[in-house]
Amino acid sequence: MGTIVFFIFAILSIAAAWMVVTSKNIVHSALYLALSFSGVAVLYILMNADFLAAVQLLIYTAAVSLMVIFAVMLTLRGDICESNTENKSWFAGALVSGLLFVVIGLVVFTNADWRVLAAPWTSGGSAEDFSLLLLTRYMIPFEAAAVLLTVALVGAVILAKGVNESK
Amino acid sequence: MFKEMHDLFQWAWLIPFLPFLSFLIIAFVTKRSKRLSSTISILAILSSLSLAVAIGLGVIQSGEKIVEHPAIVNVNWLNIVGLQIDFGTIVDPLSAMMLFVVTLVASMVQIYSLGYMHGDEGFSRYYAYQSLFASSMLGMVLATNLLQLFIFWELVGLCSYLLIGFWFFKVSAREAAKKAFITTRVGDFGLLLGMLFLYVKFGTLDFVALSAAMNTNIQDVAVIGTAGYVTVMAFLVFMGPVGKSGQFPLHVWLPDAMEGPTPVSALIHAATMVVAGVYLVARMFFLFDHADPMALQFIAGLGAFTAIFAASIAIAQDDIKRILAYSTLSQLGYMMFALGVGSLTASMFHLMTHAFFKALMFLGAGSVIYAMHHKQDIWEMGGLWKKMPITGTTFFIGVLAISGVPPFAGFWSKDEILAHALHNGHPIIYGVGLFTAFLTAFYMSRLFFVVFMGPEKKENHPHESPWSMTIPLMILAFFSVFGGFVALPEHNFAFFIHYGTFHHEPIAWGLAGISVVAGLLGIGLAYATYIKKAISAEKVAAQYSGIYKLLKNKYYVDELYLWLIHHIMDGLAKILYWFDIYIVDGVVNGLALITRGSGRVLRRTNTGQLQTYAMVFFFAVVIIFMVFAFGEGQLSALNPLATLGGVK
Amino acid sequence: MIGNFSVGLSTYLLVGAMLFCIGLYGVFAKRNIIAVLMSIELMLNAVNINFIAFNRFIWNEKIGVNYLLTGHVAALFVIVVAAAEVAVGLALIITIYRNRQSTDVDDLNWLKW
Amino acid sequence: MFNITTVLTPEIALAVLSLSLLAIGLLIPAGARKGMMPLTVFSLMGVLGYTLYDFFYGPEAAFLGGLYMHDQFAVYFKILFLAAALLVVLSSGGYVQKLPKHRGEFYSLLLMATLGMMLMAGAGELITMYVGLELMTISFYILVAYLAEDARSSEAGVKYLILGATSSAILLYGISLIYGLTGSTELLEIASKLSGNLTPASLLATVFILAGLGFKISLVPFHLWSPDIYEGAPTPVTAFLAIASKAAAFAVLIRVYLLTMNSQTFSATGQTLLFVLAAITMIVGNLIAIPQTNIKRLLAFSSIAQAGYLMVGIIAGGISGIKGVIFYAMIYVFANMGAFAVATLVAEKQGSSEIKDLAGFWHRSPLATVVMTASLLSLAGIPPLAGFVGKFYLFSAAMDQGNVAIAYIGFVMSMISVYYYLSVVKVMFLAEGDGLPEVPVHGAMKFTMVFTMLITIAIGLYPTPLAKMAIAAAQSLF
Amino acid sequence: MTALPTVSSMSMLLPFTLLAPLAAMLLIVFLPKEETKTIKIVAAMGMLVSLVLSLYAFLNYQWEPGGMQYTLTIPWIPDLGVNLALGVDGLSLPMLLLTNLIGFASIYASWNIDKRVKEFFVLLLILIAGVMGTFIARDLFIFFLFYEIVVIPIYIMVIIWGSTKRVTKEYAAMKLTIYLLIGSAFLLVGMVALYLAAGANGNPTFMFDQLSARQDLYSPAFQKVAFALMIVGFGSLISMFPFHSWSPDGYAGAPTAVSMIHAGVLKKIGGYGLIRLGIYVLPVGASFWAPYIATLAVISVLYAAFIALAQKDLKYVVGYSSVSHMGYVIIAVAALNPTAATGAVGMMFAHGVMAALFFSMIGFIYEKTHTRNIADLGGLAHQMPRLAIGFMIAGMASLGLPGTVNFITEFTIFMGVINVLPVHAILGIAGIIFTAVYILRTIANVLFGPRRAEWDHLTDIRGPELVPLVIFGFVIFFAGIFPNVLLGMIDSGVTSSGLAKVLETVSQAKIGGLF
Repeated sequence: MGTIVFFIFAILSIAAAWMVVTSKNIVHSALYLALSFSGVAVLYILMNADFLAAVQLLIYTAAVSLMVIFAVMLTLRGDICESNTENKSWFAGALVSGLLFVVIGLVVFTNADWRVLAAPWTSGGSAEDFSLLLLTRYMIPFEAAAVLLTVALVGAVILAKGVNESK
Repeated sequence: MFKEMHDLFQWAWLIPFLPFLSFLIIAFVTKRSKRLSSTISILAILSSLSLAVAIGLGVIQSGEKIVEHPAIVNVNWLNIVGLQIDFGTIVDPLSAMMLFVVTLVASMVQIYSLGYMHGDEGFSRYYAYQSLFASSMLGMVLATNLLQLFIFWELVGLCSYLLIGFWFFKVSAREAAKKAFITTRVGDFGLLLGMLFLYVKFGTLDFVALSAAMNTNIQDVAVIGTAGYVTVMAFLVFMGPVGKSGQFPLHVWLPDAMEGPTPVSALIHAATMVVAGVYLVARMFFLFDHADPMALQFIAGLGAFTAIFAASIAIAQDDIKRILAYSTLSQLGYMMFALGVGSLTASMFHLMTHAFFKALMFLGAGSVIYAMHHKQDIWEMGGLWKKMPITGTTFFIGVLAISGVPPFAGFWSKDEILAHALHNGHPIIYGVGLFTAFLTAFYMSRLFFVVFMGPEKKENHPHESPWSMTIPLMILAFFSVFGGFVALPEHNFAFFIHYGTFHHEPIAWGLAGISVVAGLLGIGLAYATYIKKAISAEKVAAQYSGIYKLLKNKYYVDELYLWLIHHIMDGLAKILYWFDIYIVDGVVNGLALITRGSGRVLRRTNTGQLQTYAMVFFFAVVIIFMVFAFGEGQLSALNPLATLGGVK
Repeated sequence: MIGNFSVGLSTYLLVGAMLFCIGLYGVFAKRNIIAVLMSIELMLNAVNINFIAFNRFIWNEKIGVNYLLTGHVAALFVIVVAAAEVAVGLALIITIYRNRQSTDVDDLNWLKW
Repeated sequence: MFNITTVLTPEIALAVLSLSLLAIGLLIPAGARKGMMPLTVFSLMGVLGYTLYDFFYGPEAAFLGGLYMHDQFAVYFKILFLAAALLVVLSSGGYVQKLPKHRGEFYSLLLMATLGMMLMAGAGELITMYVGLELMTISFYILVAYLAEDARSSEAGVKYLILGATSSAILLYGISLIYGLTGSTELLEIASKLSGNLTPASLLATVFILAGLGFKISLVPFHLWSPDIYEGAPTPVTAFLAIASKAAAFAVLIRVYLLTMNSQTFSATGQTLLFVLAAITMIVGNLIAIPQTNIKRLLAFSSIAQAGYLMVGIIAGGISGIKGVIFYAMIYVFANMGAFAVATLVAEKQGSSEIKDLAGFWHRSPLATVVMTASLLSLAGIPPLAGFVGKFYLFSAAMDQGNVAIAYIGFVMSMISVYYYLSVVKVMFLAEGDGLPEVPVHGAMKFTMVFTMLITIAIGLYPTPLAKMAIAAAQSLF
Repeated sequence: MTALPTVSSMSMLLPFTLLAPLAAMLLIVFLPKEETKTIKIVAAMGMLVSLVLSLYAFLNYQWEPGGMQYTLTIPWIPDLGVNLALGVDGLSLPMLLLTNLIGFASIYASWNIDKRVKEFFVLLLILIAGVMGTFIARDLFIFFLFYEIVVIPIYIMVIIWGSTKRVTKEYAAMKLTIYLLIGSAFLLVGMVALYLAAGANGNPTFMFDQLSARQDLYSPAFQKVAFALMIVGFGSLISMFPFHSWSPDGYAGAPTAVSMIHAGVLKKIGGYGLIRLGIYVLPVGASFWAPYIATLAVISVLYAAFIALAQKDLKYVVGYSSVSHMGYVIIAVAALNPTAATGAVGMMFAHGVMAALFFSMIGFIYEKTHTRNIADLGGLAHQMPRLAIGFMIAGMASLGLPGTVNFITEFTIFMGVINVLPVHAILGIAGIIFTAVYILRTIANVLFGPRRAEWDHLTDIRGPELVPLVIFGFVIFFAGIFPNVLLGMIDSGVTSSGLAKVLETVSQAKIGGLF
């Protein structure tokens, strides 16, 4: 059962990702991106990361994709079907990324040194533990992340607002 | 008596010092005042002359003691590890004689110059140079060691350079000065080397010490190496005199040196400086004596060759001063071969007499030139005897002296040289010498007849020179007439100046007769040709035009040298310069170009395309990983690179 | 819970690697900056898969609540950062669009050499 | 036991300061915002003073279970960042004044970036490090593109964002692999777990991390972004980017390298590889700098080369090598800051950063010319300026480890670098700047220039105090 | 160090000597730039103080104990073992004096500068102080520091006040700078290697004498490599073939004062370094490389002399001539014996004085006629007799005329060399002929010959312009006539510094020579 679910969603998210990068239509790409994110969220659930799956859905699938679509709308010119073409050197890009994939794949498969659990743990890892961890052990990055988001907020405003509207 | 004499000799340093002082005073103080400058200079040289005379008399009085033990005063000059040099004065008969000759001629020339150089723009400068020259020359004479001698040797060279180029606005003078310096430099190169080798082997350059060291160590191979070493040093040292005394093949500068003022030619290029080489060989005679006999033979041969070579050129020259210059060369050859045949005495004797009569003739020539308003071609002159009786007479005395007509000075010295040549077993040299004597008489008489006899030229308006010029002529004429008598046994020149053990030799009157005949023949031939016109000089010249041209053009030696300098030396210089700019510097610029060029090429990697950047980035990641994963062995092989140079 | 299945760590990692490389391809090949940005998001997602998979499958000697969820924490921060990046990125894209009237990566070549 | 807040005071102060600057920007009307820069400056001075005190007298501790380090190494780098930030703020007064809008936010973002750097320097754990890095980087994305109306600035921002995000993706991938291999993200634990054999996975992780950090320090071949971004960014931002961001990345690299890479058995190969990379970095950086015509771009390539020099110290390792690196990083701040202050001045007064616009600068602004010359020569390593001593430390450390070749390359390349530095000097001294405006230097800018030059000369003449600090900092790592 | 108490009480002498020009420089910095006269006077005063102090040091130096005197040692960078150690001995004192002589004269040679006067003298004083520092340093680090300090002022001075002839001044300046810096890069590697090797016993040092005392720490292989690096560094500084090509171009491009200082003293740092650092510290390496260096040196001598023959620009003639003359110094260094070493230092002094005089005279010629092309000049002795005298003195010194200091130093060199490297010596001595040729040609073509109307408007050198002529002329002849003042001093340096002992040990195998 889990295997089937895994494969369905794994293939789904990979295929969707593939469509993101191959689609000629930027809007389609954005939608496929949301799809891919959702598929990944399911994989999270498969790996007992329920909370993160929720986060993934909320932030990525919803917020990010939405923002992307907004941006697309704001910047779209000309024919939407040709809005997302490949550049001249796409083949070289394919080669390099393919090469990297081969490398990573080989490493992943040949490596016997992952510290695999004898039996997967099932307890712990609740959102409660998680939040505790964030506020104690990972307090500093957590606070920094807050600042980071502020920065992003301010920055986005500054950049997007630009100069002209201020007058 | 000796003690007092020694006290006198201690003051010998004043002889060069006084003119030097005068040089300094003129150069820094009285330059602007011509009269003051010349007065100071002449006073200085006259004082030196009187001191020299005093010392000369002292030497004669000291007699045997001074011959055996020269009076030497030394002060330390340089004292470092591996090089100890003293400066000092040596008073012995040889130097005393030279002091007298030099100061006398210098005084005469300086007095003479009062008239000759009158009105010249550089009058003070002239006297400054004269003083410096006198000082250097006298310093050289008094030198106690080879380095000191060399230093003054070079300084007289400098003065020669300055005085030849005295009229520096004349291109010919400027070139002649340069030529003189460079040519003598070639000889100095050898002298310097010889000096270094001497010091290396004997640890001293002091004449006395060197001589002693040679006498004791000459057989000791361990100390000085093989006997050939001394010979090599002898040859090297001899190179100096070859340059300085104008021996073939470095004689070329001397005729050109006539571009200087005539009194200068008289002093430097006839009487004193050019004989420095002879003097040096005489001083260093022990070296040549210890060397392989080949060395002395070589000197004799070269001297004889120069004598006849220069004499033959003199026949075909037209310039009054050039004739005298070649004559000087020829006489220097005489002195040199006299040394070569082993007669230090004869050589020095001839040096002295020659100084008198050659200075006389040069000054006479100067007087003529002065009268002729700086014309120098003998064919433009003629019949000057009547207009210039003093000059003519004194000049004639000079001619007779150089031709070896008794009882004039040249007769004694020349005869002694020839006698020694034959006596010491050099018949060929003797023959050459004799023939040269004939040639000398011929061309000197030719000069005299053409200039002073014969018809007057209308365009000339000669007149006798002022007293300042004629008095020195007369004094020198006096010495030219009577200077030879010192060789008479009762004056014992040979006792004072000799090498090795002294044994008195009577004058060989038979041989003397032969040389007198040769001289008279020469005069007679000239008389027949130029006065009686019995032989047409033009016809002879036409008949042997090849030889005439060869002689007239001085055997094309100058041309050869010019060709060598312009084509070989300058050519090489240009090639090397090319090499320097385009190869040596080219490599440097090339490297710079490669550096800049690679910068220019490499900057194209920054295409501005961010996707290219990203691709490069990830490709590099993959490559680095690959290198790590698969190339570990190879990479480690690169490790020696890390310790390149092996400093650590 | 869905638990109890036989899909191994390597499989997850492979999925991650695939997503990563697809995203990378997108970064290399797409002309539209927004698409490039999306591709980057894919890459970050792939990393998150890695983190969570490792968190799920590996063990640490120091078993305890502090060490159980490191991967999750990491993933959470990545998500946060990615979101911030997207926000700034999109704002930037708008700026560049305003300046150049284009979102084509190839046009971003004023600065070079 | 110590109070966590005392240890974190600088960070907290910075966060508070930057947020209050934001708040001030919102609350006070645009016309009345005069005191933002002085406020920033004095606050930074205070923080810097405290940090200096902290360096000498503060406790040394790793807290939160080793997640965050408060050793002298970290504090040393904090001093560096704060000094850099202070100097940038001081020198950017006039420049910011000319910005059409969002002046206060500029300082705020600068401080946030500084905060991120501090986190990086202190991080004893990869997640914290990553967050700090992103905090810094994202602030920089914004700052680089700050001239919203300038297409070049925007272009630089976009380029930086995309390449930076990609590089952090690969860095993250590497971190994830490390996590997978060791089950931890804490450096100390990673070190103990990784000390075994080299496996493909650990290698891959190492290479990925190296690439991610190499991007930040612009190590060749990960350097391609930096000239473009440096050129396009506002000049003060370029300065900060070149100085502090690089130093922060080095701080991380030193920790990571010392604790992970160096402890592995692949150190021989790894060293050779780093060696080659460092050599290439020095060569490429210096060579490409030669034909540059833009001062910022030139300084970008120069700073690439400087990264190569710094790598030499890391390769040499040991206290002496690390000492060399952090010593050099500090003097690099002042030398580069001097140069960038002048570049800022030119950008401010002439709106240009082309070298040819420096023509006749000697007449127009003698002080700036002298400062520029001194700074460039310090970068080139000409005594008696600080750069010479710095290079001496670096290369003597490398040679002590037997890496003589790198010393040859380093010294020769640094002499070649004189070529392009002098080209700038030549333009300033020789060229006639007819028609170009007078460039007076006043106030904070003048202070910055004089101060950086004095420090550069002072350290060059008497490096001992800084060297002692650097040794202490380096020792705290071991 | 056996510095006597009486001597060490004057330990502030050298710092003051060094600081006097710097103080003058600081004063000038605060003078308004219109006050050109004041600036020049201040600069001259500063150098005068320095000159007087160094003269005092020279005369007051105690030959008897010898060794380093007027020493001052302040620990400076403890973690590197660097000491601010100053001091002079018989080797460095003549160079110090030379620096001050030339420095002082160069101020006057630049008296007519009217373009950016203030900057010129500021840079010039820095330059002089830097050069001075190298000679009084007893610590390698300090030595190197001072050496590199001077490179940049020179660059700036050349590009601003230089002249463009065959090559542009920018090119010449850059070439000079980069060439020397790259040479110094190798030197730096060698220096670091030496430092590390000497610090192997855990007690790092840069002091020359201590570096030298730690012979047992340097393996022969190390010595060879390290010395090779010294050759590259110092060899390019002293313009040894084939590293010489910067020098003629550089001198041609540089303003007078820079040419004077560069050819006069800066170049000598190379020779001084080879002796002080090369031979003294790395004798084994030196003896390994000596034959090669000697060969290169002989090539320098002859090659440069020949090239000088083909030159048309006055400064190029002197530029190549200085390459040629430096060849003698290098031969002397390669000969590895005390006599030659004495000669080498003496020659550096002599050549320095000569070259400075030459360049100052050429500077005046160029200043007045605006040309240095030999073919365009001629007969200048008519209009400028005093200048002609200076030119002549320089020329005569250059060709090693006895009576000038150049002769006796050359002679000392030959004396030291001929025993060890006879063939090299003979070839080198042959160089004096060619030197004579090009020097006399130059003199003849520039000074002599017919009067040229176009130079009739020229005025002779006078007033301050005479200072270089007077100073150098005096030194050339005084030291030439009383050489023991100079060479005896150097000799005491060679023996008391331990150099002689070092040389004795390395050269023992070489005694024997040609015959």
